Amino acid sequence: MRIQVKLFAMAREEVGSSELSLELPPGSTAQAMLEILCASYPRLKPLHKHLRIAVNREFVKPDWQLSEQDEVAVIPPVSGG
Amino acid sequence: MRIQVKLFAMAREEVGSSELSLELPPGSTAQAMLEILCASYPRLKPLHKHLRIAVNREFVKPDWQLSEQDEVAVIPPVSGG
Amino acid sequence: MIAIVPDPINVLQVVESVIDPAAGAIDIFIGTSRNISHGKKVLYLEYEAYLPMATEFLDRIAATASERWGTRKISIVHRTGRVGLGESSVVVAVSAAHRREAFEACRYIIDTLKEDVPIWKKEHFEDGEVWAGREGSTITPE
Amino acid sequence: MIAIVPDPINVLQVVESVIDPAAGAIDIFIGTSRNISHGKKVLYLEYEAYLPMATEFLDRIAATASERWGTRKISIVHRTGRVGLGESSVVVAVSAAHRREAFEACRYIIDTLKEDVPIWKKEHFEDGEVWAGREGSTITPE
Repeated sequence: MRIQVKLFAMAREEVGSSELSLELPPGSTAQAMLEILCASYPRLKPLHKHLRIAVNREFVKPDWQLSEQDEVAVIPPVSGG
Repeated sequence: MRIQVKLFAMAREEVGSSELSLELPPGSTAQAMLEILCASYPRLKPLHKHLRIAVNREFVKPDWQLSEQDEVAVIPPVSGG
Repeated sequence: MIAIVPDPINVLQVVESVIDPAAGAIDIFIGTSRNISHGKKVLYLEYEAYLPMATEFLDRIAATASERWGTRKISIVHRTGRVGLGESSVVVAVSAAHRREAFEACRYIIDTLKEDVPIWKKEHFEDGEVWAGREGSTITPE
Repeated sequence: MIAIVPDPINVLQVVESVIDPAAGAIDIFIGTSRNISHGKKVLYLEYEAYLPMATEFLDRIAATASERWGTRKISIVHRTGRVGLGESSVVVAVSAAHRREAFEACRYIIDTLKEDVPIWKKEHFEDGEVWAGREGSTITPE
């Protein structure tokens, strides 16, 4: 399945894009997506353990299963305020 | 000795004046002044135990000795803010 | 800016008075007049102050807060005279490097002000008037 | 008023948006940009937000605070884009019947915002730029 992934802040800068498309095996989890993403963009690796995943604008646990129509976003440590 | 006493809020209204002059025995305490004041103005009596005395813009204890040049004020329960 | 004033308080001016290049946080407390008190409709409030003593106390409260929390700037402005519904009776503003200090110092200032500073509030109702805190009437938590 | 905006925040407008006839207390928190961070001179800040998620989160934080403390009105405005020194990055305003609720709800909102809402701050220095909270740099307490 093909997933659109939004990227923000330091994750966006390390990847060089605010959105990308990933080809994943059907039923892939949020964690699997993140591992494939970090393998494709090695500059993300130092950030890996600090990244959270949001699906449809909610944080999800690593074992959350993604679907093609999901709005998926990579959330680095936030610093608003 | 003669003491000028400032009155505020409910104390001022019960006495009907914002300042008055009291003749007291030399060396009188704040407590003695308050007792004489309440005896002269019976409408103050229900307030008596709620009144604090300030001398030269500081709260004083009941046994504080007054002097003629002091700035003496009767302070009912405050409610600023 | 520490002041007791007979005119409406300019909230923006009070906020601007604590802006500081080293401050990352500002906390502001505004006391406003409520339309209902003790279950009765309030028409307006009236504040009276023992001006020199109240001003000295506000100075001292600000100095204590500044020392205890290491704040940057503190302003306290309290109004006297007639205060209409929805108008501000007091504005406290505190700037500090970080938010914890700003919040705690601001809370300390308004709590201490309500406890000790010689300022009095009279509530005017349709059927009479009452000094807040007067014996026999409830002291309002505000 | 819950908003994430690219333009300077009108603090007075945010304060006025929470005025309520039944409120006796308003607490306001303003986050401002400091001129020094990690011992270095800051030139300006830049904020980025995941807009729809951040807005939904702010709505939810306000609803939780309103329910938990029984507040009257809540406004949260956060800025995005370039924010100059001394300018406000965020303004939180809470009105309530009494001051305890206003203070506690306001503190809860800014604490939760900094913890969970997808907004990011980049500090621009003379010799470079750094995302606050980025691995290897200290997460600033503000």
